[in-house]
Amino acid sequence: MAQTQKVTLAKALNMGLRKAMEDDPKVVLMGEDIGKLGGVFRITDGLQKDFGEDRVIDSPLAESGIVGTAVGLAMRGYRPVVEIQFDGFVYPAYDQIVCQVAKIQFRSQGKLKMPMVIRIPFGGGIGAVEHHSESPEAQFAHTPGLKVVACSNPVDGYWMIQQAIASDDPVIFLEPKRQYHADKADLDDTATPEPLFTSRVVRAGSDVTVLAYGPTVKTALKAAEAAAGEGRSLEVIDLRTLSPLDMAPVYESVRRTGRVVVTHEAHVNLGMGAELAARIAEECFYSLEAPVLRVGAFDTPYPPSRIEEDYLPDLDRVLDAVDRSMGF
Amino acid sequence: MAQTQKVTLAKALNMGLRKAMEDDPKVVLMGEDIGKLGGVFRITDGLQKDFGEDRVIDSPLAESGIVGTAVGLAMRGYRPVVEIQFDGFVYPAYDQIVCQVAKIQFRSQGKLKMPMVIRIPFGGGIGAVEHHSESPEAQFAHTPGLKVVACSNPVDGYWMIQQAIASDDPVIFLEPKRQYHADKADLDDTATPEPLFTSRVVRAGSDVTVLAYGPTVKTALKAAEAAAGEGRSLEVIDLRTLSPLDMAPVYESVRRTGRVVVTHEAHVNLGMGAELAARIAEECFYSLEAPVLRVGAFDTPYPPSRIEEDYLPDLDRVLDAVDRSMGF
Amino acid sequence: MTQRSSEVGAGDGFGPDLAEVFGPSQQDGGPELVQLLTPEGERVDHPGFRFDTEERAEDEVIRGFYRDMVLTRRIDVEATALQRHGELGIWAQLLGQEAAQVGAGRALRPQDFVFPTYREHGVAWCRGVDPLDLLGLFRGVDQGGWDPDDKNFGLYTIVIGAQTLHATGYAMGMQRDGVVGTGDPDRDAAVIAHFGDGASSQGDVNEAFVFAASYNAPVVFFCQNNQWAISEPFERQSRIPLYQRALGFGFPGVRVDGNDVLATYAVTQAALQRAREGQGPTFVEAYTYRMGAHTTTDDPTRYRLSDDLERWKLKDPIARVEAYLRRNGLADDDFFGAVQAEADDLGVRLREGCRALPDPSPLSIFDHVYAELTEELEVQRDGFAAYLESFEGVR
Amino acid sequence: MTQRSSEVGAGDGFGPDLAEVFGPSQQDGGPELVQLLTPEGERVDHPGFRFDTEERAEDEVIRGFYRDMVLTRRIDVEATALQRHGELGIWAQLLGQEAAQVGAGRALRPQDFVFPTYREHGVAWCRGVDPLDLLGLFRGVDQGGWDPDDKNFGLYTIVIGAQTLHATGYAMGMQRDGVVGTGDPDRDAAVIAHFGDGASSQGDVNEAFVFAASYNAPVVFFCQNNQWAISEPFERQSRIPLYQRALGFGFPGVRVDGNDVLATYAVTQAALQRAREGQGPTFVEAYTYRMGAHTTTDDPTRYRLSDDLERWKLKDPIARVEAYLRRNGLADDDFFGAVQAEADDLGVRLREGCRALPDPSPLSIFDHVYAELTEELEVQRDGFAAYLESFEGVR
Ligand SMILES: Cc1ncc(C[n+]2csc(CCOP(=O)(O)OP(=O)(O)O)c2C)c(N)n1
Ligand SMILES: Cc1ncc(C[n+]2csc(CCOP(=O)(O)OP(=O)(O)O)c2C)c(N)n1
Ligand SMILES: [Mg+2]
Ligand SMILES: [Mg+2]
Repeated sequence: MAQTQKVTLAKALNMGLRKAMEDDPKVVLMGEDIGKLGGVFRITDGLQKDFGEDRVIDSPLAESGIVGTAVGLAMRGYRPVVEIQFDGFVYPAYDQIVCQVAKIQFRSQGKLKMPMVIRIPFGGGIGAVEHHSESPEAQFAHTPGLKVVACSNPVDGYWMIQQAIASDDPVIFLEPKRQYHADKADLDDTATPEPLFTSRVVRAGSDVTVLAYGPTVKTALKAAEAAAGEGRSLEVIDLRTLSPLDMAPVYESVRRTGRVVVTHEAHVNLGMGAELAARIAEECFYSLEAPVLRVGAFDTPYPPSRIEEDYLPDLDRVLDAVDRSMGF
Repeated sequence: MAQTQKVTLAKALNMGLRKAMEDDPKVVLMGEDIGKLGGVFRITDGLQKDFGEDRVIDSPLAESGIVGTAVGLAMRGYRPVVEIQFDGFVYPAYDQIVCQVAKIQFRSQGKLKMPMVIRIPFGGGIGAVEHHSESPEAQFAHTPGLKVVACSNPVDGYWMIQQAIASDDPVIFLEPKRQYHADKADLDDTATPEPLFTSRVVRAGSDVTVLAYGPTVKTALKAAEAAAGEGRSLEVIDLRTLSPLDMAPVYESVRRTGRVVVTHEAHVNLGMGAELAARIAEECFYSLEAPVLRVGAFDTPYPPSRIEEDYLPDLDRVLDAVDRSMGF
Repeated sequence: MTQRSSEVGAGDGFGPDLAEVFGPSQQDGGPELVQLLTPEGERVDHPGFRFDTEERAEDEVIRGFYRDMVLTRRIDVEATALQRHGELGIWAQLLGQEAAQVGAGRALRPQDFVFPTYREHGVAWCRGVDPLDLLGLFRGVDQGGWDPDDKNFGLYTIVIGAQTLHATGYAMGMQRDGVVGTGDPDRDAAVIAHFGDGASSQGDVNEAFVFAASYNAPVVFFCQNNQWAISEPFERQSRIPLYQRALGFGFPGVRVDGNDVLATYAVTQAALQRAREGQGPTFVEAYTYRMGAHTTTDDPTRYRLSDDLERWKLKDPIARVEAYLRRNGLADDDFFGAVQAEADDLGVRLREGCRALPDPSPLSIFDHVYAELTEELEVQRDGFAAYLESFEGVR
Repeated sequence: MTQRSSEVGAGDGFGPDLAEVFGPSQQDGGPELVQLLTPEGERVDHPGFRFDTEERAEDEVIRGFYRDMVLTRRIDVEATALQRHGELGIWAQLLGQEAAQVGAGRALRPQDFVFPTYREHGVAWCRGVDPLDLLGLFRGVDQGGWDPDDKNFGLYTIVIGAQTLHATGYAMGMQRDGVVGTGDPDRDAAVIAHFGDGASSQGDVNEAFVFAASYNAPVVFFCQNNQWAISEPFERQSRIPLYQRALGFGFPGVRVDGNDVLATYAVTQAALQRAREGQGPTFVEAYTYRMGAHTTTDDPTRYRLSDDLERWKLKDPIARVEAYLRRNGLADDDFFGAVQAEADDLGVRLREGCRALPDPSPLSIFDHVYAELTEELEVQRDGFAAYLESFEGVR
């Protein structure tokens, strides 16, 4: 019997983590302030109370230490789920992630598995100070051995976190922090989710394909709505998985529309849009009516929050790119 | 009176560093084993003897510490030149590089400068064990606030290192380690070098443009030589600067050839080739006869050295891509 | 499941019982706590440290401390209120840490250099940084408005611990500049690096200890152990008193009552002097308590008991100086009234000034990414300018 | 320009003179060095540690150590020669560190787990790892051929210090598995993390100390202080003996004569036992010397004096056990001859085996990047396979 309830992304992730912990006693959570406080975003709220301090571990303030000890726990048969408090604080752990977490299966010829999930609240738009609004996904997607996914809505959040934890590969799990408490969605926890590493058309259209993930999915959907008012039909794809990329639905769409706009909050230069543009051009060369256009943050550090909305891609900039694409 | 001598890349860099230290007493070198030993590649050979322990600083074994203290030295008015022993060991310093070095000018609204050079021997082909053959450039080029350059030959090495040190911006300086002792070139140290952040056509051609940097410039030139034998004319561009990119000579070339192959040792996925492909497609959309094709390492961790030559791009794979490009 | 041994170092082959060597960590800071002014406002002696105001009149200096602390607290209170009114995005409160910061800040000489965290409002005050400049960061109009080289006070650093390495490198620069150990009091300089108890766990901080010890750098590591790193109690980071960390790296550490401005001043002064003289780094643990929330977005009732807070209220850093001044007739109602009035004026200035802080222009996004604008960024800026113009009159 | 103070901790307010607390660091390891067998081969007592072989006959055990060390050295000598002949890309020699490694390796129980660096050939030997599997990594045919879970011996780790955190996490896993402090000797387990003196400067290593102390994890930090990190002398990393680092993190540290296999065994055994019993981490500094080059590509004559080397030759770890065994009539020429013969056989096996190690297939590049081959990589692999086929018969 379907159990549907209206939940935020924050709540959905909390429920997903709880379910994963119930299903598998080897799942342990680690991070700063995730215990009594339930994390600064309350994603782990109540979990330490119910699963104890040995499974919901408040760690010393050291990200390399968190990820490095999680590697050891994974080697001992656990499935650690690490919370990085904010995107900008993942870098002290970068070495452990790219040199250890990413490579241990390869190095050991598969004798060791590395079933770790690294949860990172990412992106801007919450009026925060420096280092709290970064979009580091391209750096991880560039690293073989890691998988990288981004959820964009509560329903995906619930399922994807469980699927990521069940995966035997290390997964960088990106959560659009400005969506945590933004919208509620109907969650039916008896439904069958789509596989984790798949992209999905979230709005059908015929003129331009808009690729988005995480926080920009909402922007893209709004842009599609606005464009529809002007008689323009945008197809929106929520990429969901950034490494590996699931290009089949993208190519299928591009072959129909001939035009693509990619939007993300990360810097344009060497962001996901670059890779998507390169692959689409190679695969759909004769279908393209216009080059793949990219709408992202400018290639500057994240600015003071009072002008962050100028810095980040928004509905208008997506529509502007759509116009430019149609102009080719 | 022109003073021409035949030097290796290693020697040229050593001479360039010496010159920079003579020219500016604020230049200090820091790193592991750079003093008495002269660095594991001997790039700093003899410098501690001549400039003393206060200017050629053997550091404790901690990369974050090296870069972090270099930040402090730069704030005090010094111009630190940091040596990272091998590409794979830059990651413990990654946080200091992307969150501090890259952002301090921006954060301080230009009140603080960050004239630091981080030298990284990069790339493979020397039969080394894990972590000694990485190509991390895309991650740095993705980071606003950093500049990234790669030298490919002794003459460039001599000038570029001096120009990088003279730059008021932080520069990631990539040295193709397999070229250190490979070839000698005529160095005229009275010549006037080209500006640092420029790309250069190193072989003119008309059929396909091949973009390369660092270790693959030699590969590209060899491919061009081989192709010429088959009546095909390749234009080879040594990018030299990876951030900012100097696209003018690239666009000029592509408008003539209509075809591009990019080759680098880094993984193809989200490597420099992705960005180049995206920009070229956008700027030269109507000139392109074929999509930009990319020849790089496979999207896997660096393999055991016995098969590294299979893993890395080589002459044949570049020619194969040229063939595919011509096939469009 | 997770075992804890009650004793560290069993007195077996692994050497003396560590608890004996170091003394137990006690709730009130333990017997090793350096104190010169009791919570009740009485002066006490300490065999290692004495309150030395050098040439200046002692009473005057202490009244100055009082004023600094009251004004610092007012900055904090106003900023907290401004955040509640939506004028700041967030604020990191220092309530309860005034003595630690003013004691440390006033021990500095002009030529010394400070590397703060994000909470050093009291030190900033002592360095002459306009509090309005502090608000800019938290309002989101800039990332630190003052000139570090003008105030010898670095920008706030948010990535925990990163600045301890900068401080060490800066101190290495001072060595190279020949301003350490010359014997000239106007020339010899040192660096102070601020950080918290939580930060002590970061690799960077421990690497800073390694480098500072290795090069004998003139840097004082000043840790405000305010007992909390957001929701995590100090015990998560260390099971022994923090100042002892330094001993393992080969330089001295001392725990001072961080709610005692005289003791903090005296200990920091001595540590800075060691550094200036070329005797190398020192670790100062200022034992204090974060009376407020971690920041204005934090809710400490989720993780800590109010008992603790009540106990610490009795150790208020300002109240004890007031008690001392009053009891000894060193300041009268006029003085206290004047400081109060000054605080009120400051409050008004902050409220009005904060609201008047201009938003940066959107195009400033492109400024100072590099020493000079690159061509790439020029194209992006021009494109964005044209884009913005296209909306003029539209929205 | 860079000042150095002769004393650390002046005996002023900054507490007792540290040199007094810790004792001076002396060339021969200082008075704190735990030793049970002198360089001359004489047994000596130590108040804190004794050589305890548990149920096994002592002489037999010591002969075993001798054999282990001789065979380990032979592995090292052969591998060095193989590198010279171009059969290995590089080799990290352990010459001089045999006692430290065999002492530590033999103190382990089967259920304990080892996290090595790249130089732990002697420990690998004790864990039953086939030396040929070690060669694979240095030949470039794999990145570690053994099964860590089979040998309870992790893969070699090249990024300095990274494995100390893995060890701590693994130990935290043991706590959660309930195999610590149960009192059952066949069940209680511990982890040992190897690293060098240079590694002690890395943030990761210090973070490992923080985590291990905080969670009281059953891990022994075993540092071979071989006096060098490539060309940098130990003094660049620390100005006080390294074992004292642990004290600052709240757990015991001890310095043992790393060229004395009996002492190393005894100290490691005691430290492991503490860990298994749930008493938490211990730091063991095995004071030894890297007799060879850092690796076969290094040239130590550029940075160190041969005097030092000559002095350390007198402390050879194998010679002193041989002297002890001979002097006390515990082993005869037959024994020594048999070990020698075994070493020769091993040498032959290694030489032949190394040359026969198969190169990996080019397509193996795509194996085990992920638990299952992704579609993306399948395309790359298939493309590469087709590409390779296109050359068949051509080159
Ligand atoms: C590298 C990093 N990780 C996490 C954070 C998030 N964070 C901000 S303050 C804080 C706690 C700091 O505690 P402490 O060092 O004791 O300083 P306090 O805030 O108590 O002054 C944390 C975890 C951060 N800023 N930087
Ligand atoms: C993070 C990192 N930085 C640098 C290196 C290069 N490197 C390899 S071994 C070594 C010295 C290690 O010294 P120590 O820890 O004393 O161990 P030892 O080699 O003496 O056994 C260095 C700098 C590395 N492997 N990893
Ligand atoms: Mg704190
Ligand atoms: Mg060593």
